[in-house]
Amino acid sequence: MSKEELGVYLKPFNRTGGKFLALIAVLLGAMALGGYALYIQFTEGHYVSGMRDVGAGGAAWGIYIGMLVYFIGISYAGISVSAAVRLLNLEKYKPVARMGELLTIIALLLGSLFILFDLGQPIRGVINMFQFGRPMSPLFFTFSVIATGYLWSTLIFMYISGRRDASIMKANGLGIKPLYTVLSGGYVDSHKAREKHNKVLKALAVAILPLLVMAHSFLGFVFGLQVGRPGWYTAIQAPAFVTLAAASGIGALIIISLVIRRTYGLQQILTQDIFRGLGNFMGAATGVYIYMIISEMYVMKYAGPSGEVLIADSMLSGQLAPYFWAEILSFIAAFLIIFAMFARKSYSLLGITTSAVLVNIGALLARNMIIIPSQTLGMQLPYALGSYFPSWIEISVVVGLFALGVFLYSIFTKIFPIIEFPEEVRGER
Amino acid sequence: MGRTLALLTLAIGLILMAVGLMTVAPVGETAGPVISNPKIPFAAGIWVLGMMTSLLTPVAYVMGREK
Amino acid sequence: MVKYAMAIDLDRCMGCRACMEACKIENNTGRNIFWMFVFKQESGEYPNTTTNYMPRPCMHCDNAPCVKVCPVGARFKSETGAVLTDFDRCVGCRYCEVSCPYGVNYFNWREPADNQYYHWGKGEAEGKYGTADIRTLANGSISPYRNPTLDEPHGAEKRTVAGGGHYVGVIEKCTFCVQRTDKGLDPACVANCPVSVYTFGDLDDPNSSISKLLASRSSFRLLEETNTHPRVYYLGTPMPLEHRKHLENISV
Amino acid sequence: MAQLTRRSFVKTAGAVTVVGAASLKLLGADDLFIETLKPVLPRASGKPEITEEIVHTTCWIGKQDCSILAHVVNGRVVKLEGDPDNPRNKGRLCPKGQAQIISFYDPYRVKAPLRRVNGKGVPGEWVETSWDEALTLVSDKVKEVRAKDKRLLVWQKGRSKAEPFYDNAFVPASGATKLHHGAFCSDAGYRANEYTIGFNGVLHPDFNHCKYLLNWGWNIVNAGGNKLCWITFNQQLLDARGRGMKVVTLDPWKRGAGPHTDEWLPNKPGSDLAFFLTLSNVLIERGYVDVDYLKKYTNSPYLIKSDGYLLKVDGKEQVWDTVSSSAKPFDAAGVNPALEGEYSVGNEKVKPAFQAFKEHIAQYTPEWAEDICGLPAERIRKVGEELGQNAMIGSKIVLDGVELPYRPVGIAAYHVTQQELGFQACRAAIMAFMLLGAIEAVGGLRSDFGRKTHGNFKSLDEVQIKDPPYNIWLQNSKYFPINSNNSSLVARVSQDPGKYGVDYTPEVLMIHMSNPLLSFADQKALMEWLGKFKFTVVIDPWMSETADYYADVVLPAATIEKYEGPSSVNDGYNDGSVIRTPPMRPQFQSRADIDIYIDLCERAGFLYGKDGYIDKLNGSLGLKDPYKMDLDKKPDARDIFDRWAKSSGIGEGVKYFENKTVANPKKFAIKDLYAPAWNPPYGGLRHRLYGESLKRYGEVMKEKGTPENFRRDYTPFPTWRSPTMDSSPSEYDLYLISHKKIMFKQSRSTSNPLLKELEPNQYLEMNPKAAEARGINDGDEIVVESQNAITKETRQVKVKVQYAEGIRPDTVSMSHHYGHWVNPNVKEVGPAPNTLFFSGEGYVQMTADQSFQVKVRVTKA
Repeated sequence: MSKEELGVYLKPFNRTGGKFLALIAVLLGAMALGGYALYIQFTEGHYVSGMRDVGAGGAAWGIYIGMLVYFIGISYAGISVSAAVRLLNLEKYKPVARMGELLTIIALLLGSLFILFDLGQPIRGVINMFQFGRPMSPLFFTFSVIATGYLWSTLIFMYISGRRDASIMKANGLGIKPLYTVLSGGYVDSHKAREKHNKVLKALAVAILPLLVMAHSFLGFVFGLQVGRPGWYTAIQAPAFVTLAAASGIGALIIISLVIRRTYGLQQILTQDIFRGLGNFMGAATGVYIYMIISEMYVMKYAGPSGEVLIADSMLSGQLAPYFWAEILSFIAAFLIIFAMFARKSYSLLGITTSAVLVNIGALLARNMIIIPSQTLGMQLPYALGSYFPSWIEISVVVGLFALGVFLYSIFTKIFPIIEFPEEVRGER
Repeated sequence: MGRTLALLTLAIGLILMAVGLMTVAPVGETAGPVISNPKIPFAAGIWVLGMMTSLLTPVAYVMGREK
Repeated sequence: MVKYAMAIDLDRCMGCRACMEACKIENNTGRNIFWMFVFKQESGEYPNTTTNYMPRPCMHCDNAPCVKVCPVGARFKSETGAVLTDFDRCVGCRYCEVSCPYGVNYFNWREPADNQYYHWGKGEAEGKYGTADIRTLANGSISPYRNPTLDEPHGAEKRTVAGGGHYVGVIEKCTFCVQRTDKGLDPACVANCPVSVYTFGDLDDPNSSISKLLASRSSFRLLEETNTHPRVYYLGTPMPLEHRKHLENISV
Repeated sequence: MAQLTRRSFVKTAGAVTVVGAASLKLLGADDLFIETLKPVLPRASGKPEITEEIVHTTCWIGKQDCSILAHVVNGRVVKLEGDPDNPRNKGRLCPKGQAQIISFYDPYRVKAPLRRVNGKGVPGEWVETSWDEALTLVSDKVKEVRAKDKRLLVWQKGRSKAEPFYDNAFVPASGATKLHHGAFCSDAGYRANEYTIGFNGVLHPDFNHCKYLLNWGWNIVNAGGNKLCWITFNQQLLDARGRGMKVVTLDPWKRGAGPHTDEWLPNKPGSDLAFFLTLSNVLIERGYVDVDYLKKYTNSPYLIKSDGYLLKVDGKEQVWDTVSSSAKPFDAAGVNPALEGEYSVGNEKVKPAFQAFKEHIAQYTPEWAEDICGLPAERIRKVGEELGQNAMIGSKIVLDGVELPYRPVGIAAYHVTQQELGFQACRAAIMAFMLLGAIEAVGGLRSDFGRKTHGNFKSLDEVQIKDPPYNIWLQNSKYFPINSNNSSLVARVSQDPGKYGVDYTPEVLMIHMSNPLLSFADQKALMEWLGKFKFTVVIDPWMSETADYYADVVLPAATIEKYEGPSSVNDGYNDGSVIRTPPMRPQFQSRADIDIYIDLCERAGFLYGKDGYIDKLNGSLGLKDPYKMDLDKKPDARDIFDRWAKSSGIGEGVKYFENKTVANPKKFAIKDLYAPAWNPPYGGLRHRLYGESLKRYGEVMKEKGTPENFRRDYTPFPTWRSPTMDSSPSEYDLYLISHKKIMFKQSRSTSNPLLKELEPNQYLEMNPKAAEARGINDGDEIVVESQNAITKETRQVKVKVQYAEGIRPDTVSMSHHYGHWVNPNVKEVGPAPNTLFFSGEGYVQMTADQSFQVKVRVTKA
């Protein structure tokens, strides 16, 4: 199968212009900044961060945990799309499947790194987690189910679905040959092999879907089970986490695929129809999440114990009002844009992207609004009220890890086809 | 051949998971002295290893010599 | 089986905070770390105001959220019922700190020697007002009043849990002075309280002072609705918990 | 980074082996092997070899010397715990007692004798000198000035604990003029108690039997009594309340008394005299008068002539005998003296002192006092009523077979005397309790622990006011016949010595453990005064602010690690003595104060021989013959205490105190405990309801031309006038008072980082409504300006506001533990209120004490 037939699918490979190198340079710079901040944090301890003891007017879980929850949230996109493609035979979304899987892997990787950098004793943390792990702690499941189970299964999913493309690439002598021999692993393209793969992937998707739901709800349970923290202890945490994960996950996928579509000119493959579907799903999920926020806030404000009322007041009209209203308004705006387009049956890419961006901004704020105020204001004993703001160290570590994610993503697009080769593209020699 | 290899990996995986879960520190009433130690060290590690092995079954199945 | 518990008589407390200092010296805790903390609150409006004081040790709960959430079992309930932290196993995830309704956990945000009251290790003020070698003052132990006997491991499992052992990146909290109760002494706060606010003892022994006290006077526990079953009982007039106005607040 | 990598290397290496270990486990390796592979943090390897020891000593940071068991491990003090044998602290310690442990290891201590190399009035630059050089420098100056004129040598007393060694031996031996440390104490209260009932102390209740306590201020909860520092009264208060004692607190700010008072009377600052006078008015009006006590043990029946002087027949005061209806000497047998009515003896119209008091007090009705005190009239009347009822006048009680008057009403009024009208306010308070017959009665008013009367009862009655020139603290002067020699006043006088008839200026100043700049009122005047001295030596473990600005030589004293004492364990009911013994050798190059003084006296030439330091010491310590020190052999501190112990009946000598605590412990017998049971009762004194000598002094001062505001308060009965501060312009609409905190004692506790952490910042405590009326929010930085009603001088500080609901809207308060600048722990946390207070006319009492009250205005910064 000649290069011309592959043609459009190989566009990412031959567009390694100056702009790409500039991007890589910027990303490396940001990662260096993050690395330097991490070096200081390791040598001088977390004192350099803005975190302080709960009760002494600070928050012990800061922006690192907020970003951890956000990243594990957006990892929702990968599996849900691939599962949709495999299980529901929605071939329409096949082109974005691999992008989703890659997003999941990188997001989970970043999430695990955020936990690691938040630990006071990171090296001991890794060892003791394996050695003395206790299932009674919700963190155990965050660690074993998400960081290993979910990440590992997505890797396998991607490996199996990528074997065929690797063999085609090898056959055509493109890119890095030894990499593809490993990745194809003796794959011989034939109808029977393709059937076998599809069957296996369908089975794996069925296995992974519960993992998906379990992972995000366990993350919710990390907070939802804590009777000690007003504002956390609600049954809605787990479902809310899954919903926001869906909304922000798909939103992130939309953003990434649109960026790839524009930079690599893959307009014919990534048709507007795909984005319409994703957009609708995201809009629906956002709508449900708005409903959940309202119900939680209503319950807190109406009859919550003093800690919760304090948080609700601070969020609605107090010190945290700007963050909370920015969050809720961006969700509502995103939902309205999608709903308007849905009602008028005319979708614009610009509309979908803006609402995807708004959802993610809202998600970033929402995660922190759940975690931090409950520690600084949600005291059940009469401590003085506290405040928390990330120090430059924390912000540069976050920026550094963001850059790492984008860096891995862009490198991957250079070494492996980002869009699965369709059936018609034959793999035989 | 692929089928047997897959079933073998799945079996090993599930056994490891079972061993891990049985020897990990128990979930239980915290009133008495909570036995916070696993019966054997690295029980959690074994549980994770088990989960990863069982997730390898599809690869084993696919990698098995196509008939 | 010993079942340690503590009773605090709020009608006797004068907010002198001697218990906080006794605890701090006994366990060599650093700046802004108060294993024992005393709330001093004023409520009401002029001229009918009320002033309340309330000591707050760790509650050593029987259904402890911190024991449940610790991912590595560093926080555990010892045989005497005291909830202790194993400094060798804690990974510093601070989940216990955020899960505790009473806010009794303190994290070593930085090297404990840097968080002490003077930088003895760095020879602070070595040349000021006459020269002297501050670094080897008290043969280099930081703080110089650190009691080396606190390093002995505790209990059957030989775990390092006593005060004095502070490490960067590890959580710490009141241990009911496990190193003292092991020797049959009262915790430092109980032994030192100038006006005997505290009663400490074994609830399993019916004629211990605490069993008799709790049998004779009505007591309450903090945040009972969280179902943590604390081991610390309060007697006398309770402090209004919602109020946030500190008489003298300790800045971080 | 290196340290971390070494640790991480240990762990990663550990990790690899550990994973391997798990598999080993499966292959049956035993647990111990796995145990050794567990990643363990680096810690002292092996079991540290431990030597433990308990040293008996006494607390040094407070003023009541609680007994301490110092836990010493490997030669290092690691914990201080209370010693159960001392009745004052009963095995417990206050926060200061615990936190003073850091003083052993405080790098900011003066580590070696220092000599100043720069000018004064600015932070000092120092050169380290040897002890020999420093002592020679100081002793030469002392020798030189003693040769010229002993009056030029001044010794400023601080919290130096061992009076037999310093006040009663060094001062007489050196001939120095001693200045009192009346920083927060209440010298005026001492003078009022001595003058009125002959006890050297200040008012506190008999806790064991008191049922109703009128508590002034929050000292009862937060600051202890005259001879006590903190713990003792709190323990006794709680036991008393346990027995049902009711507490009524009189204080503009509710502060710490909060949960320990049943009623709170927020009175206006400076109005205490009016309140106490009104109490007497109510008691007399309701007939709550112990006639029997007044007749027998006070000068109430003494007859007063129309000119206000007592009727005397050949030197003996007369009373009107109702049996023979004629004037008789007060101590004639079988006389039943009249308390009321008017009589004439010869052509003299006379009336008993009580009658004059009744007429004098009639004007002070609760309605009159309502707006002066800022309290509703019926609440004041209710207190008077309750006092009268609870006093159970006439009731008796038998304790240990001794029948005693039973008046279970007490008063705690320690610092009430630190205001312009303090002396008279304290007298008025005592007089109210004299009406109830509660003086030294069971459950009643008590003043001193010493269980004996004081010579000042007589000497304060016979002050010979002389003409100038006077000494620097105006002793027996026409300005202050009753005088407490306080440094603030000395500073004020030094600004214009001529005006006060002082004809010399002292040259050498020795400051022992005191920080006048921060502790006394009127910092500005103190700075000028300290600047005038040619040579100043400070003996202190820390560089105090006073030393930093004005010391020529600083000699480092040890803190707790020295021999010092003897101090008493008297808690009002028990007695005995203790000594401070060193748990460690003096830190850095510091030395025990006693050793410093011995060396100084030796080099200055007044250690040996007659009237030398050793001679005076033999007397002040009461050493009996076989143990008296011979006058020409240089003693050492431990040896002196050994002699003292043996001559006060402790066979083992000082060794006793090194492994036990209290020597000669005894519980006061009931007949010694209560003055009515003495023989003669009350030591034979007639308590002075009528202060004739005060009137006499007033008139002598008038003849000698003393300005009116020095003498207008010298009246036989306490007479109300509005304090001078009230005449400040109306825009100064707030009263500023200062308050103490439990955690701090004086400068040496304020710079203690453990204590400073508990109360890090200075605040102006202000009522929220008063603040909002001035547009001020909680936590705002504001400017506080005080104004001197007489000199019109104004002073300003910047401070943060803290809302306090429990304070009068017209009153604000600042704690006086701030404003230091030497120790880094205390820099920039807020000003000292003493910079706002004034000394001198209008702000000093008739007893040369000081007042911590001034009118201020508050504006946003």
